[in-house]
Amino acid sequence: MPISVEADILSSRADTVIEPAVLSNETLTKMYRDMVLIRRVEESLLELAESGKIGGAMHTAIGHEGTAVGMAAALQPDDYLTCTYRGHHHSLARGMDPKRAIAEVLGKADGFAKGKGGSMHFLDPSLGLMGANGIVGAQVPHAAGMALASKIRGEGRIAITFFGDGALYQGVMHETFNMSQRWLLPIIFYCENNRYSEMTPIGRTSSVRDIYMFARAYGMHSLQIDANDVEVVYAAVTQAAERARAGDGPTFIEGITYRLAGHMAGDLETYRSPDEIEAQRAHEPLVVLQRRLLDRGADEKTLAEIRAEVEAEVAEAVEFAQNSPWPHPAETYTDVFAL
Amino acid sequence: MPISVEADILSSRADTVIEPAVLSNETLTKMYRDMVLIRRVEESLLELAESGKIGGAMHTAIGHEGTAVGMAAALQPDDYLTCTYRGHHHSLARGMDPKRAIAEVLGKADGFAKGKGGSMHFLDPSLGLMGANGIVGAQVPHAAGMALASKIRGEGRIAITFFGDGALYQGVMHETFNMSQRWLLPIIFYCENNRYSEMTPIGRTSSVRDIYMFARAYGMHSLQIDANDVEVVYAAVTQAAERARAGDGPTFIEGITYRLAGHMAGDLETYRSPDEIEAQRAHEPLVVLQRRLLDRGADEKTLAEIRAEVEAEVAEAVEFAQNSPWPHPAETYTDVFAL
Amino acid sequence: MRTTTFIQAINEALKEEMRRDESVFLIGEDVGRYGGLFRVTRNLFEEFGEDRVIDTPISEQGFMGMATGAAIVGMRPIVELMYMDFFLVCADQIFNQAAKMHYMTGGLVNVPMVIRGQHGGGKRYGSQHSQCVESAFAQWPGIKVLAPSTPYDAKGLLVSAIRDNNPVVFIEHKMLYFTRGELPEAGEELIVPIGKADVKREGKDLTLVSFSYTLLEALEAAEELQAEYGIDVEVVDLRSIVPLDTETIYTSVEKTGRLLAVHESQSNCGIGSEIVARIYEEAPHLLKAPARRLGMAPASLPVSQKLEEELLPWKKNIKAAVLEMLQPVAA
Amino acid sequence: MRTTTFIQAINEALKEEMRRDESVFLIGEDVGRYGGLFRVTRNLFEEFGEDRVIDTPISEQGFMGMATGAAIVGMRPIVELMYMDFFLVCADQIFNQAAKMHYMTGGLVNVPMVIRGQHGGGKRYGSQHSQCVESAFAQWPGIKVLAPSTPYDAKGLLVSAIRDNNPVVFIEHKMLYFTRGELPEAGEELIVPIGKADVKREGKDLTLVSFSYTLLEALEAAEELQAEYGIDVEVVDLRSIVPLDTETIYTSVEKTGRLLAVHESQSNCGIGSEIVARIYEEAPHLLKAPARRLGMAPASLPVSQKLEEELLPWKKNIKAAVLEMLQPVAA
Ligand SMILES: Cc1ncc(C[n+]2csc(CCOP(=O)(O)OP(=O)(O)O)c2C)c(N)n1
Ligand SMILES: Cc1ncc(C[n+]2csc(CCOP(=O)(O)OP(=O)(O)O)c2C)c(N)n1
Ligand SMILES: [Mg+2]
Ligand SMILES: [Mg+2]
Repeated sequence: MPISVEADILSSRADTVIEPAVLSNETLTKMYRDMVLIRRVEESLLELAESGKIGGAMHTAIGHEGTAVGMAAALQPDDYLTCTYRGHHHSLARGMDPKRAIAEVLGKADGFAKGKGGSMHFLDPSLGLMGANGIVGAQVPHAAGMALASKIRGEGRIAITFFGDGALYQGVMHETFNMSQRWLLPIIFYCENNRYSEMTPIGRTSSVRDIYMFARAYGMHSLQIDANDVEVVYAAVTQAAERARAGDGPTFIEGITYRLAGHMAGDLETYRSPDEIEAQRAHEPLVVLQRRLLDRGADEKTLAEIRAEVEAEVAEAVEFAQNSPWPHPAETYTDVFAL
Repeated sequence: MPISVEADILSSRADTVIEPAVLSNETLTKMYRDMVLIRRVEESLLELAESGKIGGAMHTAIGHEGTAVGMAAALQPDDYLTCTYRGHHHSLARGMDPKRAIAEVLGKADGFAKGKGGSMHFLDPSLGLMGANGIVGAQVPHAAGMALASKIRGEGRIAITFFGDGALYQGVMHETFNMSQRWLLPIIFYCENNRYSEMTPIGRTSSVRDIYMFARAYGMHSLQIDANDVEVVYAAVTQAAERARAGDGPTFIEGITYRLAGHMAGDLETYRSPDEIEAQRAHEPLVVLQRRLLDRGADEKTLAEIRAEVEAEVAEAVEFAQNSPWPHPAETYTDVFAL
Repeated sequence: MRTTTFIQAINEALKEEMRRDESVFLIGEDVGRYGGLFRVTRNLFEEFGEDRVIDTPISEQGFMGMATGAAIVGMRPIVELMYMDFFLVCADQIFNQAAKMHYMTGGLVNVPMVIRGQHGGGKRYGSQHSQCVESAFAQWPGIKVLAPSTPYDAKGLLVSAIRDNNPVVFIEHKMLYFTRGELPEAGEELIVPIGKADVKREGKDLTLVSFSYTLLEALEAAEELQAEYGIDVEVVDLRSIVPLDTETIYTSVEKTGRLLAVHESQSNCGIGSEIVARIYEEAPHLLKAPARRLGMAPASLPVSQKLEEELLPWKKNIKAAVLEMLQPVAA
Repeated sequence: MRTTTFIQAINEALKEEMRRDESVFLIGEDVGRYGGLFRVTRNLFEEFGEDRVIDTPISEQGFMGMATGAAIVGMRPIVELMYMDFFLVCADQIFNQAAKMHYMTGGLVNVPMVIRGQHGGGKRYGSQHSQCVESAFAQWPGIKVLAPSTPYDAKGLLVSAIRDNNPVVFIEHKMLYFTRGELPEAGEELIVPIGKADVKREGKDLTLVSFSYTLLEALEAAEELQAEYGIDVEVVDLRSIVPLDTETIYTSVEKTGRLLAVHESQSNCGIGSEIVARIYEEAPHLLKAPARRLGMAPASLPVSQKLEEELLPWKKNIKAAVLEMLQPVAA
């Protein structure tokens, strides 16, 4: 059964259809927990930002949880990953400790980067998380370089890189697509199409209607999927990863989703109507998965327990992060050069 | 009658076919003269370079004459044009005085830019020649900006920009294609596909087989033509210019040609065989046009007279340029800021 | 006179110049319908329409190049970079193209354009969104560099920048946006000339040269130094980094005998070092003690509030630098 | 010892390090089959194959970013920029990415990579192909900057650069390529440490600090000044611009009392200004006369031979600057 195309802007070209995986209830329940955790961390961060405890630009991935959790399940834990400033979800899905994540956003000493990187620069090399980036598009060639390294060393590892719908028109993307395809690098280009580039709907500045078709210009294998369905994401990334590991080169995945929160903390969202957002809530990833689980016989009580458990875990993480000390001022001057 | 596809890498997709214009013998004879003039200027410059009188990087357009002359005839004299370091031919075709052109390459005071720009930076704003560029791809957004200016001011002028087959993978190209198509700017993107990017055959680094198909990714009208045939170039540019003036937006033209001389003066050309070059001489633009003229009843004597006339004109220009004084040293410090 | 915010002053300059001259247009990300991420261009789209207030995709190289092209044929584009840090993705179009064009063509071509946007630290945006760029721009011939610190100077200099026939980078500091200051009525012409520094506080013990937000920190530091140590600092606001008004600097140093240049861009090869080198080249006899500069220590701004405060060459660090230079006076 | 060209020295360093360490690879335009536009990488493709000597399309941003990514996961890429001027099309990847990565991640990530290529004037390549870049690179924390002037230093420093765990820019001057100098036998390990200057000529009247091709001009100028005016100039070859070996500079100035820094990159906010500012900050007492710098006047190199000669801060201009500083001595 092909997927039911719920996302309202999925094109209906036959060649975009991908069979969703049908995962066990156990796996789906674990995925549900991970997605709820991401959602709760993001919500907590928004609260902290509102109370003035977080400066700078903080972008949450509320609405993108299916992407991160589907991807994490489909890849090996040491596969390389790079992503954007909107990258909390990938890190949490791959196993980053929420304590250290929140501490980092608050600029505290227990942050994974001692408070130097913050919200826009999530990473943990021990989990294959090789860096989030504040510059649109910049992380994309990094992942291609990791894929190149893997190919040169014959490691069998692959790379995945996430970027937004707005990133397509940063020149470096195009340079990287060409080289990656020409050299058949083991890489997955994953576009999280959430319909907005900051305050601009993507159609206003793009001459390409279906983003995934763009990658076809390079002869790249390319899919468009409903990224609100974690089983679809899982299936697509699994297929792409198999191709990459088999030496067949890159895959481009356009995952249609929706950003339910503002572009960043403090965004007043004057550029879209509350109705538009409300309509999207009906098929956002958590709703879709919860419905699926219930349809397949899971009971609401178990899910409620999970939510409560996560609630407590995240509350504890927030507390931990708030109590974490400031980094020592001397840290300001370290790490400029590696030894 | 569709064109006879002489160039050996023209793809045979039906949608690339363009009817060549059939021009009067008078027009063609004038074109022949212009093409011979370009050829002679380039050859003279190569001789001057060999004798050590020209430093830096000097790129000739030997083999590209059909492109320049076909374009010049198809456009209005005030249409904007930008091009690359390989840009002598466009300027001469649009009417630049060979005297001032050669003086510029020699760094002399009578050069059009007082010897400051040299071979890589040919221009003459009074002829719509708005600048050649030493940085691959950089001139392309300039032309789009001129097209934008024309659109904002409602001038009816269009812009054309020339670039090589190697330039496609400079990110700025892609950024410019998208914006130009999205805004339906009156611009012609003209790719002079001479099969080489410096010492690298284009297929070695590109994942796109037919360059013109690439522009289709943006929904752009796009053609592939035999650019060794001046009547084909004329027809294609005419069609593109009509579309641009009618408000239909950009056209991408891939003109297949061949660089008969080295990438630049001093190139030892170890990367290709003399046989390869020899084979291309059979259908280089001057040969094609000469054959056409004779077929259509022109007499060889007239053509020989033209060649002799041009020979004398170029010899005189070389003499003029050599005798031109050096610019005054004080010129070094002027023109940093405009008043 | 009335008081307005820094943002308002810039918005007015844009609006009035666009009314005055049809060749002026705006281009950048979210500058149109949304009115700019920092709301600097608000209401302009409504008044001037989509041909003159152009929303772009995230293609800085492309639209910087298009602005250059439009300028070459006589338009006066104003490009907003959402964060000045992004000049790095379009650096070739700025430095190798727009800035060199007039020279390279022997004067045949002018490039009258303005590149504007906000930069700087203090808001915890981290390494990639807080870089101060004035010293990087100052290295390249052919581009003027402006960095006002008050709404008055902002409006007056932006008008001059728009009317200038060269590429001009106009730098706004994110900490300045909601500061307020006096401004003549809207519509009254206000022009501040490019290349003229302004003495923002008179003093006799030391000449402190600065600009942009750091200048406000310097003024506060000066007040505290006066109150706490009786040190009387003269504060010169450069306003223009290129061209540099050395005359005003030297006139001040003639009086004080001491020179300290302060800025938020990197110390290494920064405009502070340049000012020090310049005075030793042109007027070393004016100095009673070694001239000094205070810029950013070699690190890129971290997100953590504590580390950011430590690194920024602001009030605390400025006071320390002045005290170090005036130990004999202060002691 | 034997003598080789500068090109040969670099080629050997690349070859020997690639043999020693499998993680080293080359990437750039025409570096592979053709052996590099300036033939610096010749024969490496034949020995190491297409996985380790990679020909790219004209996509500097892309391959600079890929090199950064490969370095993050432990490779040691060496990126050739065909002309250093092209760093402008990939500036974000260099300065906002490679250079900041270690700091921004609190040290979790290293970026061991080398960016190398030729730059500079003297061959009439004009404004866009002759820019000296060392001062532009020096402004950004997190990247080391090397610019040797002899085959010996070139080989030894390149080996150090490849083994360094940071991004290092290794600058070759196009006028140096066919110069010759002594070199230990191929295969003999030669390491020149990063961050150590070298006194290339001893003298007592003035310390002239320079590097790269300008250093050779300075040495000639010194000989002529000696012969013509009896002025004895000490010439210090910085070799590393970042980190800067101020100790060697100050030791020399302690002897001579005079300092002149000379380089071909722009004078404004250049490394010369930095050296002047540094000595007034750290060791002003060593100076008997104002320290000076000589860089490129504000213009971009024109093509015309006569104008290029006028602008380059080479022998003629160096001699004039020294004479100006030593008027009392010379008179
Ligand atoms: C080179 C560059 N230009 C502009 C920005 C500012 N900016 C940050 S996010 C963003 C929008 C990106 O939209 P998209 O790629 O769709 O990702 P999303 O934020 O929706 O996840 C912009 C313009 C930037 N960070 N880098
Ligand atoms: C950004 C940039 N990278 C590299 C170069 C060096 N370069 C000059 S010409 C050239 C090859 C261009 O090939 P193509 O676009 O096919 O044009 P052609 O020379 O064949 O006319 C290269 C790599 C450059 N000038 N600018
Ligand atoms: Mg988006
Ligand atoms: Mg070519």
